Amino acid sequence: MTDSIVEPFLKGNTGRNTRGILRLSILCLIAAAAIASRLFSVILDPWFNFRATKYLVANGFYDFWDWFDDRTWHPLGRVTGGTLYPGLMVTSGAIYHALRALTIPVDIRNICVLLAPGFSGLTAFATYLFTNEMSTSPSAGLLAAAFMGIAPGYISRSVAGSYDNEAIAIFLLVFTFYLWIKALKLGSAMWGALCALFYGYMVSAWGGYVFITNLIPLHVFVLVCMGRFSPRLYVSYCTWYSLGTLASMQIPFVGFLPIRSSEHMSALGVFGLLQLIGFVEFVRSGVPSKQFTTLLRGFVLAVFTIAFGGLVLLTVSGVIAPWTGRFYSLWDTGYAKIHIPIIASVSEHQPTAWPAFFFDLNLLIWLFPAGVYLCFLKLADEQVFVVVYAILASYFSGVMVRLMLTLTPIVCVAAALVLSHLLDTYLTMTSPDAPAEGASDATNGAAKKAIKQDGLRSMRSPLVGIYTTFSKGSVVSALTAYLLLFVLHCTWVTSNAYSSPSVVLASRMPDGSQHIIDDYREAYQWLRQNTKTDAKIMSWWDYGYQIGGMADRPTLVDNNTWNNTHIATVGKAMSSSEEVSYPIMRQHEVDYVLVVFGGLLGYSGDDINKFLWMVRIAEGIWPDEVKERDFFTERGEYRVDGGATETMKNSLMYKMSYYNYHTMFPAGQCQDRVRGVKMPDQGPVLNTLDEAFTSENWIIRIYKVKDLDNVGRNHTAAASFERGNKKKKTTKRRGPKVLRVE
Amino acid sequence: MHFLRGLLLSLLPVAALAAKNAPVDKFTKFQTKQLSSTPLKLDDAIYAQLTSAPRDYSSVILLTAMEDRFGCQLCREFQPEWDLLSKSWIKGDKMAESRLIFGTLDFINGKATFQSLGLQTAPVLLLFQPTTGPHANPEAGPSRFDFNNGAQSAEQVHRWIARQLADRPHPPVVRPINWTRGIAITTTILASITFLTVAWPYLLPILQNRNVWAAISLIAILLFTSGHMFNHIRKVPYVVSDGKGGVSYFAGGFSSQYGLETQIVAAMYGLLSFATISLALKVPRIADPKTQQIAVIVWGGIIFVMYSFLLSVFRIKNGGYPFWLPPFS
Amino acid sequence: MRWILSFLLLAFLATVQAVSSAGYKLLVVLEELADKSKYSKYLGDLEARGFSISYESPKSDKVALFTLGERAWDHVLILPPKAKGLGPLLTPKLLLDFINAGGNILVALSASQPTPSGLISLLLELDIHIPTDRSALVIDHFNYDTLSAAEKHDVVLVPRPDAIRPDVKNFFKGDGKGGEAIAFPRPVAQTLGNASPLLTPLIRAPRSAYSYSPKDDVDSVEDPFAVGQQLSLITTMQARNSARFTVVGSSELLEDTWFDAKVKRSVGMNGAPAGNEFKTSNQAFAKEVTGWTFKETGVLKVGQIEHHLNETGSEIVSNPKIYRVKNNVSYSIELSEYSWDKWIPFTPPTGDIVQLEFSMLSPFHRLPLKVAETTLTSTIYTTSFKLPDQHGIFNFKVNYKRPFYTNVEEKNTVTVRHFAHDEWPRSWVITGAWPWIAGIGATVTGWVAFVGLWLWSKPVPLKGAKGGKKNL
Amino acid sequence: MRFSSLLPSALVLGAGIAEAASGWNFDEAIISVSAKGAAGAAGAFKDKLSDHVPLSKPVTLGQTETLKIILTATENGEPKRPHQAFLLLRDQDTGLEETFPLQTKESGKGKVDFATLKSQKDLPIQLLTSSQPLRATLLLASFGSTQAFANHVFNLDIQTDPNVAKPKYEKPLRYGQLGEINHIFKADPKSGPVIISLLFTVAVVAAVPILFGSWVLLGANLSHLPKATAAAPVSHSLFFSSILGMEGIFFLYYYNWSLFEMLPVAGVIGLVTFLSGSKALSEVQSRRLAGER
Repeated sequence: MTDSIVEPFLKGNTGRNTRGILRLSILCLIAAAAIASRLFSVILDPWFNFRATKYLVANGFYDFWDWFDDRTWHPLGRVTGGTLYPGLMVTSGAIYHALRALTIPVDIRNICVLLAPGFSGLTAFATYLFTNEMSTSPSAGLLAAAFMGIAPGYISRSVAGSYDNEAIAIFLLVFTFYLWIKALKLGSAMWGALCALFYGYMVSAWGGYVFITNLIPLHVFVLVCMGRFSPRLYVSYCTWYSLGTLASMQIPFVGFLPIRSSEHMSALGVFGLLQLIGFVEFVRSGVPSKQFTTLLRGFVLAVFTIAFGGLVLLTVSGVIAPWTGRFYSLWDTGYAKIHIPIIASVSEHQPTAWPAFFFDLNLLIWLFPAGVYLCFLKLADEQVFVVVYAILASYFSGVMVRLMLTLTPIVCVAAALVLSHLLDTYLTMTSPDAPAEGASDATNGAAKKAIKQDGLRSMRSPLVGIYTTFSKGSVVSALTAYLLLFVLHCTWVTSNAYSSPSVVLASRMPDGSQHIIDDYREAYQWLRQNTKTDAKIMSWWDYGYQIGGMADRPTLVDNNTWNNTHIATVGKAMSSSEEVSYPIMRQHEVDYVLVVFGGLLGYSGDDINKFLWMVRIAEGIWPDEVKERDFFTERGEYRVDGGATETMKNSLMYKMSYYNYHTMFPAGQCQDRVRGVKMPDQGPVLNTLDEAFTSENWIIRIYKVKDLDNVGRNHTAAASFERGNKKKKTTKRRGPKVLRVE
Repeated sequence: MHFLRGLLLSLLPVAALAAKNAPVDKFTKFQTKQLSSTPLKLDDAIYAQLTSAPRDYSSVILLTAMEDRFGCQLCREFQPEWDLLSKSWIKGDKMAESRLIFGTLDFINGKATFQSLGLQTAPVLLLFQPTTGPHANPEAGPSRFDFNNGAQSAEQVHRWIARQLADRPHPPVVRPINWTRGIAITTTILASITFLTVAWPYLLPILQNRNVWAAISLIAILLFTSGHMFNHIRKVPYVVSDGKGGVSYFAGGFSSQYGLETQIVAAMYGLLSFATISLALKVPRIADPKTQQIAVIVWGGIIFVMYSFLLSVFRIKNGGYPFWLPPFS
Repeated sequence: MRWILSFLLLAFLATVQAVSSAGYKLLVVLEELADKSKYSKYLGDLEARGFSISYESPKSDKVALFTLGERAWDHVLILPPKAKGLGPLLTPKLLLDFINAGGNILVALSASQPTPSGLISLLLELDIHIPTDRSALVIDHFNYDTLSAAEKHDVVLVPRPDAIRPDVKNFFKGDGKGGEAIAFPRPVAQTLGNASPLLTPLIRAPRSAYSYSPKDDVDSVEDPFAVGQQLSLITTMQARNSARFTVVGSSELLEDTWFDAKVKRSVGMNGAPAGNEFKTSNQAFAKEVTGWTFKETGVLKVGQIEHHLNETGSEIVSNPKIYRVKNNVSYSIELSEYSWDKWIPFTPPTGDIVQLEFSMLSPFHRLPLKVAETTLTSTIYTTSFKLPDQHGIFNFKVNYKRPFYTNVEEKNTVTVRHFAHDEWPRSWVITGAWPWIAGIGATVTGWVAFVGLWLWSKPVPLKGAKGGKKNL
Repeated sequence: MRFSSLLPSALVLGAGIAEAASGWNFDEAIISVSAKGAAGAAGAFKDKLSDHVPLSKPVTLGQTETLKIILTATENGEPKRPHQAFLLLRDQDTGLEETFPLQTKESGKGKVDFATLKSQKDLPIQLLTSSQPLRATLLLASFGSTQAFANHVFNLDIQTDPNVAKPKYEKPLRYGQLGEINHIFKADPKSGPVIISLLFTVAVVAAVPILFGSWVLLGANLSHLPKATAAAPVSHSLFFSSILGMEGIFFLYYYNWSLFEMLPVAGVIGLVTFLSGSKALSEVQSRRLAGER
């Protein structure tokens, strides 16, 4: 009976509709799951984007465009409108106004919080479309969408409240690629234009657009090398490049980079190459003659080499900007550490160890190569794309942790391909019946000949199918088990690793209960309530956005590290002695200094551990005044205890971190739990700063910068008088004496 | 600065001497000398004369010990850079607007100076600012360039000197074009081109062979995804011996690894994906049901075991990771 | 800004009774009230000028400088006590706190009564040094009073002081006729460190004077504490918060006996013959010194500060928060000076000017402020200039610090933003852009024409490239 | 104030002579300059001080030399020991003055020698850096009514050794007027000569007729216009006009429209273009399929 009921739904037209509906509902479920799995905890971060969005919503688009932010990078200020990727803010602003237009009263904050999960649903959908372009099997797309929806590698940057460019960028990345494949397949200018449009959107949203800018030309180049030039290729690429470049140049921050900087030169070069080849093809179509074509080849080669040489010449002569450091450091991996410490100092710019890969994409990581291999079966243009993408992305993600983000989509796609292929093979009711020997031989032989030589080795023999139900059952059940395990893994990772915002630390008590350490917000609240609204806060740049956002106070430097010198100035102030740093702080009108100190709690991400970066960055600007060498002992150790170097002990950062720290311990037991060393019983002495606030677990320490002494003494003298020891009568002054002059 | 005092004391008589019997400008004398040969070879006397006040010029002096018996590796490494620097500076500053004298004092000729400066190590690079004239800053003693992180390139030293001698011309360091290298490169390029043209018909099938490309790309992917770049950048050790004689294959800690470890992981990945490929592609093409059955079981088993082993390895790296598969738990 | 308010308040008080701009509560610390009579004229003058004086002995507990953490007195006058200490309520720390809280102190030293150690360490903190031997005193064999000190030469006659620098206002030259002298009976020498700009010697000893201690240098002075003009007889210190602190070398200077004593100058150093008898101008001088110390003179007040955009065709908005790069702006500040009992327009002494700095990290502009208009009680200084071509957070800063004048340090922060996207010259104005604009025009026309052809062109029989090139 | 007593002390001579007999005075004063170590060796300077005329040429004091004065002070003629016996050195540029008390020794027979040993290192820095010779005044005075003696006796010329670094002395901070600063503006960007841009403009504009000409040469024409309009009048006219309109919108956007004025209009026009265009182009295609192109 059941058959008779189900029957009509699975046949003919209705059947297609049913499948369509099923697919749609599955997709919706996947999107829902993707969104739901990102709602573990909600804390808005980074705050700057939220601030910018609020400004956009409050003052409108054009004011945002020309926004000059005088609450950061004091006293330089920041031309924010021209130095950020507006895509994120504009998107949420648009959504906000749309909802308002639909008379749905909504707070911009909620939009910002929920933007990333929402877009993750879209990403799943885009992945579905992309994968469908790759394989004929309908299940591949759904699987890929499911993977993309819950893969921790992507969740890490798109949990609710993580309001960063990546939140929308990944969707745009995948969707642009989908459109590119579409355009390439159809050779249609319209799809190419759409691709360019979304490429423009991507450019407006994330600096990672350079990945697309280089991947697509690379793909085209590989295709050309494989001798796959075709009008489709020509049309789609030229449309994409011309329109896309124009679109990208509309973003003030990008401006003329697409024609001036080396990152974009590959795209330009391939564009020129295509023109050449197009021309050659056209001529050949006109005049078919063997010699002529060879001649043309030579001509093409010549022109190509000349153009390339010209490009190089321009680069050397500086008309075309050389690689920007960030990009260059991807190739020469040692480069950043020497030349641009700022970039090297960022934690997410570190290389990736293998556990990170496994952590972020559990079993996908080993399904991934299989999927890529599968692409070699029928090496059509789009499969070539997958291969190129896979290799490039795995390289990048190996070099930089944050680029794991660009790897995740292709991994999901590849894994889905192979998995769907497996399921299609093992999940069919029909089994082939055991063949008779001779026949099989004959067929095999015939098949062997039929298959041409350059096919994959695994494809030599003809497809037969799976005979026994047992093997089907075993394989399928095993796969299901793995998939379930994968789901468990994703949930666990998401709930444990990626849902703990940076400002709130969770620690386990001895009894296993979770203990929330909320020092950051405590300190920012203190700043908000106890300092005047224009009090300038000096801290290392990692905390700039948070101070600007949560405490709403002007900062000297922040996470947008556009001005190396200014950061180096802060680094110098932190790493020099009080006598040097006090004038710097006065000059920059600093009112409070904020340091992060993990010594009491064993919180390893504190400023003393980051200190060497400050020193290096400062040394890059003032090699004579700050020397990294001086912070290492004779035996080359970086010590903070009694054996620390004098420079270290006199540096402002050291003093601020350990000021009064010894008072927390009984004599002789003062120790630093991060560095795991015993501290001297006599703490450092601060003359130019007053301790203003220290958070519950001593993670945040805030100091107030003293004013000049009212009666004109230097701070050392004033402080010692405050401590109650009288000044010595100046007996016989030594050296040549000095007369008082007016 | 004690060595400065020593210097001054050791110089006073010479200074007086120089002051008396040097009506002709010291600088022009040295300048003409160094135009012919730079850097100047110094001995105690010339050194003293060169560095005696009043100076209306600045001088950079390398105190070195080139003889083998001193075994000063650094000196020998730095010497060519030093010569290059001084030559290109002098060549670039014919008019001597920077008024800079380059000198080299070898320990053989300059024992007294070394003692008076109380120098134990070589090389030492001293820069003497002028005591008179437009750029005079008398109270600053000779500033000293530290070699504490290895031999320096001519450019680095040039940068240092340029910092010291502000608002004076700094002729850049020009390295002579390395002809031999260029020739070598061109020859290799030509050779490779000819080789290609000759071997093209044989290479072409290899280039067009999918299996080769597939293999290459898979290897690349496995390398990268098993954290090879991390090893490359962080220069991690290949294996580390645990306390008791043996070697520990897996580094404890989430963000640290050994060379061998990554290779093991890569092998596991490779095996897993190979098994998957076989399941997906090979097995359905096996005509004989029995062999197919066995193949399915074998490959499926391999995947299962390998995966569980992978999980267990991961549990080593990341304590508190709850999931595992039998048999490795 | 808050102290301006308080000034306004005090100005109001001033209208009630002619008194110092910094309040009228004066504490006089002296050992026993009997001594009061010695200073009756001096104190009388003070009372006449509207100070409400309360006399306390350092021992008494009513001498406390702070009550409930608030400053209890506006001014303190410390006359030399007989005891060696000033007691627990006048420790150097408290006195310093009093100065930091804005109170003014006048200390009178005396060679006959040893200076208490508390005071000495306070002076040391301020980098003022006095002889280690408490009984040391200044004598001068060339400028002594032949009537009272014919033998001991320990009454030094000093003319009215000149300005310490030509560009510094001199509040102590009396009517300026000259020819008067101030008698310093047995003064205690002070020397000043060279570093602090807050210290100023109000009056210095003559070239030939020197400080000797009667105990040690009996027959000949070997190593005097200080000599000549390096030793100052009256020293002033004006703190950064404009609190004033004055050390008068000789307390007897303030006594009635010396207010109307007759003196006769000895033969001067340059052989100037001994003058004839005349009256000391101690009383007038004491008034000037005390008046300055207690902020009756040399007090500056900032009235209204105003800056606005100075472009043609822009409506004037006062004190905007933000300007644009290269805007023309004008700035004006209103200054008044307090002189004894009223606010008068402030004009800097000849050779001195008020300057405006426009600074970020370092001054980009430092411009002289010119007098725009003068009201009854104030002068309005103004200037207008073009903002630098550097965006950032800038300060209009008037930092007028001069000896004997209270500090004026006014900082008004404004933001200077970059050019907005629509504030640049339009492209057709830029001649270099014409070819590109023309290029756009050409492309557009070409495109339109091409569309027309594409739609409506009839193919011509010859084998044209066009058909081949554009098949859909 | 510094100069106040500079000028009168020129009169000292007269006064000095006047008071020479009575009051404080000195006789047989010997001033000598000798290098350290080689005392009284060659180059040592020796002279006799007069009580009313200063030495004609300044006494020079070298880096390592010491100055020595020996004299006998007299009160009203007979030797006596005064209470104040100072040597004043005045920097004539700044009027700064430093005083050196003379050490007095009691020697036998009631006569008193004064001696002072002075080398450059007891001089304050400000005096060392003086440009003119220092003006030395001798003071002899004591209690009582006896007339004191003060007279300009010689000038002291300080010679610093070029080999040894001059002592550095930076003026301490004193409040006062500061130098004026005027910001120097960056030069505005300039476009090249007008002629060249005009030239290129003309060249670019000239490209259009050339293009048209070449088209015409290749046989471009509009002779299908009637046919097309007959086939699909509305779509053709709409399509073409909408394209024109789009260009017009672009121009307005370039001229003075804002993005939000431009977008909706462009959207509408774009829609029209799309719809009519699909019609019109399919008509064109039909013609081509009909072999008419």
